[in-house]
Amino acid sequence: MDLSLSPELADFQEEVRTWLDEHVVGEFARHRGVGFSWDAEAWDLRLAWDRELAAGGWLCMGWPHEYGGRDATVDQQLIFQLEYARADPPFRATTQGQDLFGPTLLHSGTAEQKARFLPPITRVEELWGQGFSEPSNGSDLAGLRTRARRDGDEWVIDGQKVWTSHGGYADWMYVLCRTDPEAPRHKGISMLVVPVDQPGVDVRWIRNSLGGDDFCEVFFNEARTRADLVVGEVNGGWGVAMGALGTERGTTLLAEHLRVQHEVREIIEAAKANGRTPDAALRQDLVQAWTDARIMEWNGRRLMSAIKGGSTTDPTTQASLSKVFASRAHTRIGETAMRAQDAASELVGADYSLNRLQQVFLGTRAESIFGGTTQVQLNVLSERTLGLPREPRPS
Amino acid sequence: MDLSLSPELADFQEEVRTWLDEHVVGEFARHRGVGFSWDAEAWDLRLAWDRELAAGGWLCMGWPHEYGGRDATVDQQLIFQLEYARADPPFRATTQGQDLFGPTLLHSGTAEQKARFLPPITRVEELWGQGFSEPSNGSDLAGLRTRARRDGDEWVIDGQKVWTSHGGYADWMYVLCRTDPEAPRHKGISMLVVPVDQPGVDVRWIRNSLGGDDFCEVFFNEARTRADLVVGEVNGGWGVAMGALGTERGTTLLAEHLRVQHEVREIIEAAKANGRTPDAALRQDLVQAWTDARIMEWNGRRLMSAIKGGSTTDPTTQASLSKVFASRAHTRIGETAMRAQDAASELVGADYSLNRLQQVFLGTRAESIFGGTTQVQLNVLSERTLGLPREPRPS
Amino acid sequence: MDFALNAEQTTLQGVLREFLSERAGETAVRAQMAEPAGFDRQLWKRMGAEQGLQGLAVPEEYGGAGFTFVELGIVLEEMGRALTVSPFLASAVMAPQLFLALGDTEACERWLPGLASGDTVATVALAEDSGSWESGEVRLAARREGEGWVLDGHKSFVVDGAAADLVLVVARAEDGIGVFAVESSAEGLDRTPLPTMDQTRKLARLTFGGTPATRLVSTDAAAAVERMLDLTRIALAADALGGSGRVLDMSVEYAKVREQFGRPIGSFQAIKHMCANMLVELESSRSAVYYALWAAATGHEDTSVVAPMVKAHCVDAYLSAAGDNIQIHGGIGFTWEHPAHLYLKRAKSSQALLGGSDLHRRIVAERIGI
Amino acid sequence: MDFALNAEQTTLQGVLREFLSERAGETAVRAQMAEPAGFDRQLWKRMGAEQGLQGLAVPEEYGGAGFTFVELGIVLEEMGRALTVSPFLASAVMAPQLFLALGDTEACERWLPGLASGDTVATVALAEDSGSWESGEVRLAARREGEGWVLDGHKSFVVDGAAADLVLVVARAEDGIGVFAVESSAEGLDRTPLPTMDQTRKLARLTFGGTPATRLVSTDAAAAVERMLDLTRIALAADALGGSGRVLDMSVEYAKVREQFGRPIGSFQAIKHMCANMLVELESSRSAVYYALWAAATGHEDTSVVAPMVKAHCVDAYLSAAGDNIQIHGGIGFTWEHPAHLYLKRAKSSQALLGGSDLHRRIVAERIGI
Repeated sequence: MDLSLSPELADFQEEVRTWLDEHVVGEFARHRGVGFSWDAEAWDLRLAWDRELAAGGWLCMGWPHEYGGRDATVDQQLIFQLEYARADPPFRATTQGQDLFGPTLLHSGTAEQKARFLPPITRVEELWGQGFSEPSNGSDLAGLRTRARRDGDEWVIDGQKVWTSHGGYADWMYVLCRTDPEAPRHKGISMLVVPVDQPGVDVRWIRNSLGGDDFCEVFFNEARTRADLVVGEVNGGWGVAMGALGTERGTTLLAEHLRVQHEVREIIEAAKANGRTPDAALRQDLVQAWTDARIMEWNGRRLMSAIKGGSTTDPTTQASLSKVFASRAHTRIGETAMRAQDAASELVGADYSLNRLQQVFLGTRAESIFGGTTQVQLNVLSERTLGLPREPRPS
Repeated sequence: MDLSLSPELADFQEEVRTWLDEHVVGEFARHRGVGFSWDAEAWDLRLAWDRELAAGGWLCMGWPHEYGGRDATVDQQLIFQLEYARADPPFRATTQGQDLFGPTLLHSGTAEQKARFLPPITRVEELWGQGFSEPSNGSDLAGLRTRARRDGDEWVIDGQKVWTSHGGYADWMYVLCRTDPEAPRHKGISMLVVPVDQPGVDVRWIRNSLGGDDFCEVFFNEARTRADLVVGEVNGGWGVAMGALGTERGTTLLAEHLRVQHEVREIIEAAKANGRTPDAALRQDLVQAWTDARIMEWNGRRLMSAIKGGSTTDPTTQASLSKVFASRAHTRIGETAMRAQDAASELVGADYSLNRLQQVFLGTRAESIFGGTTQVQLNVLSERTLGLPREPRPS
Repeated sequence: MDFALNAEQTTLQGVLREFLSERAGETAVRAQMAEPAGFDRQLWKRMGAEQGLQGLAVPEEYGGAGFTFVELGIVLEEMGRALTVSPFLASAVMAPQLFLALGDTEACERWLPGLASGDTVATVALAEDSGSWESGEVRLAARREGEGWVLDGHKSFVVDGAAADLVLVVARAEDGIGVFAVESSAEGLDRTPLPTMDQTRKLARLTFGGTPATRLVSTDAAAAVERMLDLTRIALAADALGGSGRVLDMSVEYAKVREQFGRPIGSFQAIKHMCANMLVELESSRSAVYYALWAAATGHEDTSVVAPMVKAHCVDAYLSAAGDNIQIHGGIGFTWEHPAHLYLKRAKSSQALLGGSDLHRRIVAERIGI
Repeated sequence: MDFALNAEQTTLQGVLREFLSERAGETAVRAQMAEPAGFDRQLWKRMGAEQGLQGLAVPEEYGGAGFTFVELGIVLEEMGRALTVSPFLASAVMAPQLFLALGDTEACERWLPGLASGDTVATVALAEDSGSWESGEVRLAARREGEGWVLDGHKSFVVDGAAADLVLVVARAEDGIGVFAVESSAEGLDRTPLPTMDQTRKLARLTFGGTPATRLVSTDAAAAVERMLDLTRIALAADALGGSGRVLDMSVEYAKVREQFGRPIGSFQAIKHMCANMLVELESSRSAVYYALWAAATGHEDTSVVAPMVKAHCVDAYLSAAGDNIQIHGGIGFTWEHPAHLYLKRAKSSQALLGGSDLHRRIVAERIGI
């Protein structure tokens, strides 16, 4: 148990801090903290910010140099996230490629695929969307129905995906398709890389309960992609996808969870502005919010240690329980955020524009659903980590 | 929706109030509110109080005159409970016979059985214990293993029961036994009436976590009872028992739940005595406790209306949800009770004697377990009331 | 002695549920949402003409039907269920109950018949920019001018304040708190609809600049305002009860048909228990609301304790149920097109209206002498 | 940079778990429970002689092993797991940390070696009958008499106060708060063990009548007391972490073997999710406690915020887990013979000790400037 920095890490911290000080300026400084995983607010600015980060070499830090990364250690990534959270720039826009597809490809892709797709991700030149969930299967991913069949040198894809974050901006999608309808549920699935700009792909925005656009549904109607654009083995897509949803999400979770400390500060400011801080009941909740936000940070730092291999907890378990704790705590924080604003919590701007605290109240409802519902996470924790018996299969 | 009293009921209320004023005196007045379902505190005094009530004709009020009741209406029973709660005498000792076995026998017993067993219950001359749960089956009552076989004019019983409230005081037990080991789980069970004072019955007290005696385990080793002491049909005991656990518990629940208002008042007094009422966080919890106690009363009054048939809610559902609400709320109240006492909450008397608020804190842990765990209640509510699908049977 | 609706009340409930589902279904609700002062005037007229709802609890001598607060609560429960966008809370609860509590018979004779028929839409303006609903915090000033009174200042968070024809303004006069009737056409009255997160309940900000007003006669205006607030609290609890009932129904319906892992999600204990817990809370709220309605209807001394108690308890339970409903629906429950979020927002706005639940529990604490 | 125990610390944890399960299992715990001042002197000696636990975090110059608060936390976690009945919290955390915080090197030289070896059992007496642990509330009076000091008044809720050989008494002198060392044999000192609901943590009431005492030198005794309290808060959180871990293990073990309805109860989602939620809270508490231990070990400025924060959070989580454990066990969990209630009571006494969780959150609020 030692959180102190080696001299090398302290230097690195200084480097990050200096860069952020110099670059979180102008419009970027005026949009501190804007955006979150579940919204597309200020998209163009966030995209510009991502390109600024790319120019500084701060995206995909852990990737090999050859693909545009800097072979950063886990500790360096952690420090970057901590400093990033401290500076509170706009929320990154292009996390899909950087945090989800990229690591999957690094792990399971061919050399050609890596060379083709990774550098444009690090340079924010090509954007990605995920095609996993379908209307008929949310938590039960393996029940997917979208099908792909071979036609000469190409795959032909038919079906529908949904809950594709920022799908309307994607150039490419990584799509789980059933490629062997005869195989058992988990065995006939492949992960295909599909270009979006083609007649067979139709992307439509879904308006969320905040009144904003974030998620999309994507219709594949004889959509086509090259035969070699399979990530991993044909019919081996399930394992590839589980990797994508698994241990790689350390920094993504950390970025989201560290952001919450700013929200809590903002809640406290709102309570002060409303003269509500003498209210002892609200004070208790404000402290609970601050406690929750700190625990999110500490859980996240433990996850990074687990990813390094320096912990007895396995990273998958740690990621899962961090997520359950955080989504529950964040929902509580959202309610406290509204109470801190008192009567004014009801007032919105023109065109249903919400302030950040209202966004937290509504947006957190998605966090216990997307990326695996809390119920599914609790099943996994109870069975895999605690070793409790599986539920009996229906007879 | 009309809670006002008819002139007849108002007269009855006056009668009850006068009687209680005249009889809750002396030792009884000095032991207001003593005892609860889960303890045997001040047993002799409570037994004496039960006999006082019997002499006044206030026990088993709803039973027919011929068995010692007064054919009271549901409304009269409700009024009696409300007045009883207001006067806060010691908690009745002999509820097993009055509230559980008696109503079961009234419903399912033979004329001879009723004539033999009901009057001694109303006169507090014979005490009863329940033999339902077993060490291997708690919530899953139908899994019981205690067996009874016919031997001439008698049943011979072997097995073990547990969680028999006040079993050490019982003269008789009503025992669920497997009388047809070949039949399906629910079909080979009979309810036998067994005298306790015989060599084949061994009753041992179980010390509870409050340090007191309440529950017993009962060992049957070739215990014997007469062949005709079966309540309901042979092998029909399951239905008889479900009746006992079902709608008859209206007044029992009500008596327990109304008592809570006194506890909350005591908590508020404790908080005042400790100078803790200016603490806004505790004030919130005190109000929550008061709210919970009032809702327990209102739920209970609705249950009485449901028993009368005057409600669209069926009484079984209402009883079940009243119990779930109350056990959860009462547990919360127990925690508030400790906080209201602050540091002194830790201090107990000689021989581990606990004050009433400490008893509530510890004792409420039993309320979500006994009489059907909260989990089992929620299953029943979700399946029978809401119509959600049953869980798949193990394949 | 019955702790349940009687046959007549159950019939009223059934008729209303049918009326609202036919005349004010989700499409109608959404049509009124976008407009910050919108409400369905057609529906409002039908409520009056076909159902006589606005005058249900107004005494017969003032043109109403003379039913009790219990019947009014039944209407509010059904409107909460249907998320009805209408000035019913303001014009059929707040304003008439304030008239009645003040006891100014002349004013009652003049205005209540219009409110009872639905021809006049009225509201009460109490809170100001601070958001406080305590009459002690009122700053808007009333002063005599000639024979009458004029008002100067502002009001905010006025329920249906932009749509009302008549506003009962709580103002501070030289001799203390008074209630003043201002018609919407009055000089110097400016009304701005406030866009709200819950688009089914409309709020407005009103400014008064030398606005002429009629003072309502009363021996204790502050007490009358508090009585009106208590009844409004119970009304909001009834609205919350209706909403809670609807989200449980939505959850159960969806859990029965939505399949994951080869079985309806409603067969998983996690979902079953979530629904059963919603039922436990719903029915406990129902017990509380029905008791409070009866207490209000009979003028029971308990009313002033029970009113803030049930408001806090039932809106909190509603908020929790509305959140669980989204969780049970999964992704679809997070979309704008699905009604789940509308209930979450209505629950939240009910919690904020008249002050949050902490405040309401503080009021209970004072009233029970803690 | 590692947010996890290192290999040495993990080894210590393993060794301790084995030592305590061999030397201080449930039978040993129960043997000490009935006696209000009871503790296992044999075990205490073994802790010192075999494991050197009492001096683990005492600097080497004062006869200790010079490890950090992290190692101390590991010991506390294991003792919380095992419900160890011993004056460890008082004598190996509170008293030595108060000596160190005061910085009276002469006193450290005189007393710390005895505490480090376990030969002396010490405690800190701060709260009085009011139950407050704020040094501002201290009334016990210290006055000069000749060359020395004498104390008059009382202390209560003194952890292991009846067993201690040395009591560090926080008292009010003419010039403010001071800390005074009193030996158990001192004249005019009277000690009454207080029977407690949690019988694994002993409390006592002490009265002082002209009792001679040695004043410890310090520039700011109140600040030193607060530092000692912060470290004790973290220690209690570590104890709670250990207890939470044990109740989860008990629940999981039982849920795997107990069958109802023809299947292990651990295969029901209600029980599975209850256990998984306990795991989520346990590991989140672990993150918090480990961070706090590290902050305390390194003298991080965060310590004073984190200490009351983790105390409140972790004991609340412990209480909740201990309750769930009883629920999972059903009837057997409600019996005296089963250890489940011992954990519930230890959680409750941890919550009450040093002041409840509301108070601790109030302290956090002040320290983060709310």
